[in-house]
Amino acid sequence: MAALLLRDLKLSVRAGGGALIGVLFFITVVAVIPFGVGPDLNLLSRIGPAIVWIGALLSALLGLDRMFQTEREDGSLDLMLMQEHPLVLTVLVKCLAHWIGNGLPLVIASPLLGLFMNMDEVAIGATMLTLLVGTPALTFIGAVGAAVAVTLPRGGLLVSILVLPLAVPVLIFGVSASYAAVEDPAPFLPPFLILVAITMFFAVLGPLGAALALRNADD
Amino acid sequence: MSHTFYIAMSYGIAGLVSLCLIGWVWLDGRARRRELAQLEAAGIRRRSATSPAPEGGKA
Amino acid sequence: MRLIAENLSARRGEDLIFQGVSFALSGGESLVLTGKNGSGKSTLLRVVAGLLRPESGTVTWQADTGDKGMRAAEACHYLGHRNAMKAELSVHENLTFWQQFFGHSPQGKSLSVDEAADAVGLGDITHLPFGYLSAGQQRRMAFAKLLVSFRPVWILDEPTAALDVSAERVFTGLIESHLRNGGILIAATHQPLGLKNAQELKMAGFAGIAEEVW
Amino acid sequence: MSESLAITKLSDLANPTRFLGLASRVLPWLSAVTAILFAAGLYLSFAGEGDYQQGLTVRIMYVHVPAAWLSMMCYTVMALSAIGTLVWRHPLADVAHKTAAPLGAAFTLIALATGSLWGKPMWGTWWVWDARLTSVFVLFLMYLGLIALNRAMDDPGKAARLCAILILVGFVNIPIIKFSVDWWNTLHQPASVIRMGGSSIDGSFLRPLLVMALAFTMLFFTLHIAAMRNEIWRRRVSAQRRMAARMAGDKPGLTTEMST
Repeated sequence: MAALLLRDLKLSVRAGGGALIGVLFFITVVAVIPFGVGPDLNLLSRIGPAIVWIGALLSALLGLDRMFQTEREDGSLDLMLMQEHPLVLTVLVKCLAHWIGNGLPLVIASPLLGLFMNMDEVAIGATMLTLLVGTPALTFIGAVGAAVAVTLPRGGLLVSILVLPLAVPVLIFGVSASYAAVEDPAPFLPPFLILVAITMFFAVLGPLGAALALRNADD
Repeated sequence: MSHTFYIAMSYGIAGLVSLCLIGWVWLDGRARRRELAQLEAAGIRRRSATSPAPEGGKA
Repeated sequence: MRLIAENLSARRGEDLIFQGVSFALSGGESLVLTGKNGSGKSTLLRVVAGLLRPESGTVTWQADTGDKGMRAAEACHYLGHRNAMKAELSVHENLTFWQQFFGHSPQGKSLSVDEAADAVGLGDITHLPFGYLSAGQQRRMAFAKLLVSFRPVWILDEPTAALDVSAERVFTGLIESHLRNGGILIAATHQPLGLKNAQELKMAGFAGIAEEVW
Repeated sequence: MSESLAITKLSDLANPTRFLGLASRVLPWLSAVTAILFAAGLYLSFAGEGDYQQGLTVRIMYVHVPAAWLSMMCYTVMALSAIGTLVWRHPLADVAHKTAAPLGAAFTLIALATGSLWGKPMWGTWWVWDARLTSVFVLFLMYLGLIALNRAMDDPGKAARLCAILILVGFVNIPIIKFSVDWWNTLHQPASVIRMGGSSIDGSFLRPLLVMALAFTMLFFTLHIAAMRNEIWRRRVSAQRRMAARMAGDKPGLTTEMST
């Protein structure tokens, strides 16, 4: 298992394709918003966390369909299906590797974009924390979409359509937690803890669904 | 406030969508029966259909 | 140890590709599948490798160590048309990954990465990224993957396709040594592998629509 | 409901031919019952007088609430069929949840349209982000996703199994989505939203509502069984076409000899 994680990390660093595109897309999406909304600073700071979160959600969805596609194209997916390691564990490790390769760069890039949206330090900190906890949930639930779309010729777009409704709760609690940190009436902890709970739940549901889908997807 | 407009609109939309559904199902059924008839005419029957009298789903 | 398949039938899409296939292989025996393209050779191999759920019938593995409950697939190596290697990683990294991922089974002898590379005649270029190798060299490296971690059963899907004569001779040598020390082989191939007492199974291909599902 | 009866006696419905026979017999009766129920429902809903507070618009509720219930029920039927596909690998279950998806999407569309039409006189805007309406909208997206996935794959058997997995994953997520939308709604919306329908209705409104709900349910089952029958025919046609192609392939090329 550790070998799989190390190999995937080496791959994502060396191939570098997926991770870079995800972060670039994230930066362009968020940087483009002020052109539309206008440079009015306090408006930007009010919608800042929401825009950063929506940008992170979209770029996380973007990189999802490559998760199992490369494995299937070069045939190593077949070998992984055959081993005595439980497939759910293999999928969990792949999700982790995919998150480190795609999700973490988003979290690291979010403070920079927080400055773009004129957010103060507390807001940037809160958004970063909620992203750190929320993006794994997107990867886990996205794994089900990726596994289902692995046999489709152009499955990429379909994955985001399938996964978006399931990712709505993550977005809702992520944004409300980061707002709660800024405005004092709403407490920060409840939405944040619910977000953590959702991530945990998806950490179980995602790999289970994805493993079942991979078992059934062989042609 | 002319409520009747909104009531008419909502029943209209509900009726329209239901009629579209009923129409789609009905036309789809007719098209499939026509295809089955064509295949029947071309002499391609289901293996079990060849022995007993060839049955077709009559609606 | 014995690999037993009883009354296997499998379906590709909606059509039944083969029915009632049974065979039993014990140590040192081999089964060669012949037949034209699309006759179900690959499908049967994937069913034995546990990648495809058969329509009916079972594949059971009786290890002489008697540990029950081991899926047949766990005792098999599967070499398909694709090489299952990452082009960006070097050959050495690829092979060490597969060695760790397969884990070493207690029975037979697993070669180290360099020994396996030497066995296929490409010992000196293991540091090169896999993408730089030619098709023949990549195929040899894929074959070396079978040597780095011992598995009693080898399932090969046209191993010698698009290979030159020297590579073929290397492969048949390795296969024979595998059979000599008690391994089992199931191969689908067009050219004869020149194996002596190999059972042969002619695949006829399409065996009728899945009985009246629709 | 006849649909759950059909699912419980799974074994004898095993082969689609018997289902076709059953469907052909049941469909005329079902459509007749649906027509009668709709006539009664429409008469009842227009005979009653308007609500003292909402005026005549309460009549929109007679369409909106049943459609919303139905979109939920349709997803439950699809989840049941999905279990049938994955656990018992029943070919009829594949057909059931593939044909139910468009119906569910259509009824959810009715629920959304009538909901926004009800919102206009009440709150002055076409679309109000009310908790219930929003979760029905997310459900609508899930239906569209499932239809897109089902149409994107050519091998019906594999498509059905993958769709079944997605249906079940979605089904598990519905309570989470419902909870998160309610939370999000109370966060941004003042709690003064008038409760849309629900059990706090007195008798005079309940009767037409129930009759309309029953009418919609019967409509759903009639359409579902008819759509399943069409799907079985479609698969039978494609199976026979494949057989025809194969039979043509095996015969020796007579025409070539004549031409040389």
